[in-house]
Amino acid sequence: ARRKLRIEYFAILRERAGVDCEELDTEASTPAELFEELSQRYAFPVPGQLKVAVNDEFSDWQTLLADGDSVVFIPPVAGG
Amino acid sequence: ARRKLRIEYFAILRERAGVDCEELDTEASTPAELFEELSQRYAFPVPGQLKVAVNDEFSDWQTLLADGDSVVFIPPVAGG
Amino acid sequence: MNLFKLSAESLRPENFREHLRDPACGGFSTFEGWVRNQNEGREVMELEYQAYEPLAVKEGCRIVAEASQRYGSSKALCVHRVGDLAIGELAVWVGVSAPHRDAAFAACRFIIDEVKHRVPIWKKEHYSDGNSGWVNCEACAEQAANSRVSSSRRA
Amino acid sequence: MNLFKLSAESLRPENFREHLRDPACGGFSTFEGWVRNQNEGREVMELEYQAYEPLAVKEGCRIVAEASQRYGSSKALCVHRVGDLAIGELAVWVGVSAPHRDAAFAACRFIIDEVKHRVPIWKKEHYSDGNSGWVNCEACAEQAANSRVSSSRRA
Repeated sequence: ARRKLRIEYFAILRERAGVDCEELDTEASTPAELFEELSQRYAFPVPGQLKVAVNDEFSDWQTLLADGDSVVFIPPVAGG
Repeated sequence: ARRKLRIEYFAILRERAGVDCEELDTEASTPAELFEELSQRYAFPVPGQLKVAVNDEFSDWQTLLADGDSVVFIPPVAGG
Repeated sequence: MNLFKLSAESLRPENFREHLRDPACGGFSTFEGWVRNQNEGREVMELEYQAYEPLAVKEGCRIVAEASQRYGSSKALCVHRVGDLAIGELAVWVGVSAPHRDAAFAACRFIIDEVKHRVPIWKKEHYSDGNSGWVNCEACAEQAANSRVSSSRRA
Repeated sequence: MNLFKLSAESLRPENFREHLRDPACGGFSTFEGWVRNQNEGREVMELEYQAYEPLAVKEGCRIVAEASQRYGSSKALCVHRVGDLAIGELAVWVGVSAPHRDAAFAACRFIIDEVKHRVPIWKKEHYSDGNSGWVNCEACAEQAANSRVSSSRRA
């Protein structure tokens, strides 16, 4: 069961991926599996407080991803 | 021992005295005595937190007044 | 800069702000006191501030300097209006810059609290029922009530 | 009004203030975050803010609404810069009007604290020694240090 996902990168992850966003055909069925897959490809760091958003809302790492979902990994924020 | 004092009035005391300031020839030797004298003349209210300043600095009620001193009675403040 | 000023003119915060800039500061906290349309359940039409200027400025400057010492803030300014003010007008402005936001907030709060308690400035409220009163002066209010009673008896 | 916005343009506080006026409010508290020339002992030359815009605005608006509910403040606005900022530039502005100053201060403080922790905005500092780093990201810094070490070994 493969799905097409849209991934947008920010901060340190954008620098490592070398792209702002990309579309991906993947077998990853959860954000956790997806991060694992991308980590290997891009040698992502694993920041202590990594969060994830699916379709522009904070999400669980075990949420089931659907075809067409957008995913954003959120390293520790530092606004203000 | 009489002395000449300059008294400036503010807020409720100005309204009661009917003048902004005045010069006074008086036998009062302390701010406490002076307020007593003026209270009788102007029927001043006695606000709970009345303070006094002599020569533009907060002062004690028992300070000895000298000829030429300026005195201001300070009813409860309400800035801000 | 640590300064307290009185102003008979409308306060313009955008002018004050510039004096408090500091490249070593990451936090800037301001407080503005506005004239409210009501106080303790009574409808307020306008306000009048009177200040004993020489001592108000002295005591105000002491407060602003104390704030910087206590909280390690960098620059602070407080400006207080005097005269007649309409509803919504700016009565007092406080601004504090500091390396971090804790100090900026704490110093700003300290200044407005102390100014309200220590600086010889008086506020007279004019109410929609035609009465008026000096704020915080219970003895004054009582006597005002008495004088109203006696004047109506006389009438 | 309870609102959170992002801006790629310089922030002009005098424009925001007008939106928060309320004749029933006596207190108005603001906080400004300025770009400091140093952080944790390192000299900072400039900053870069990146935001995940749709979620940043959503979460920011939630924070501002929470502040009003918690503290009974009347109107609140928070505007955060994105893009490249020089030393001294305004990075974030928070303003809150409330009937009294307790609520104004508390709500303003709540908003800036929560924004710093919850809103997906990232800050990259560029240091005078030529290095740069994403703030709050220890793992990133470590790897950056490692990559510096390995590249110097390779050199």
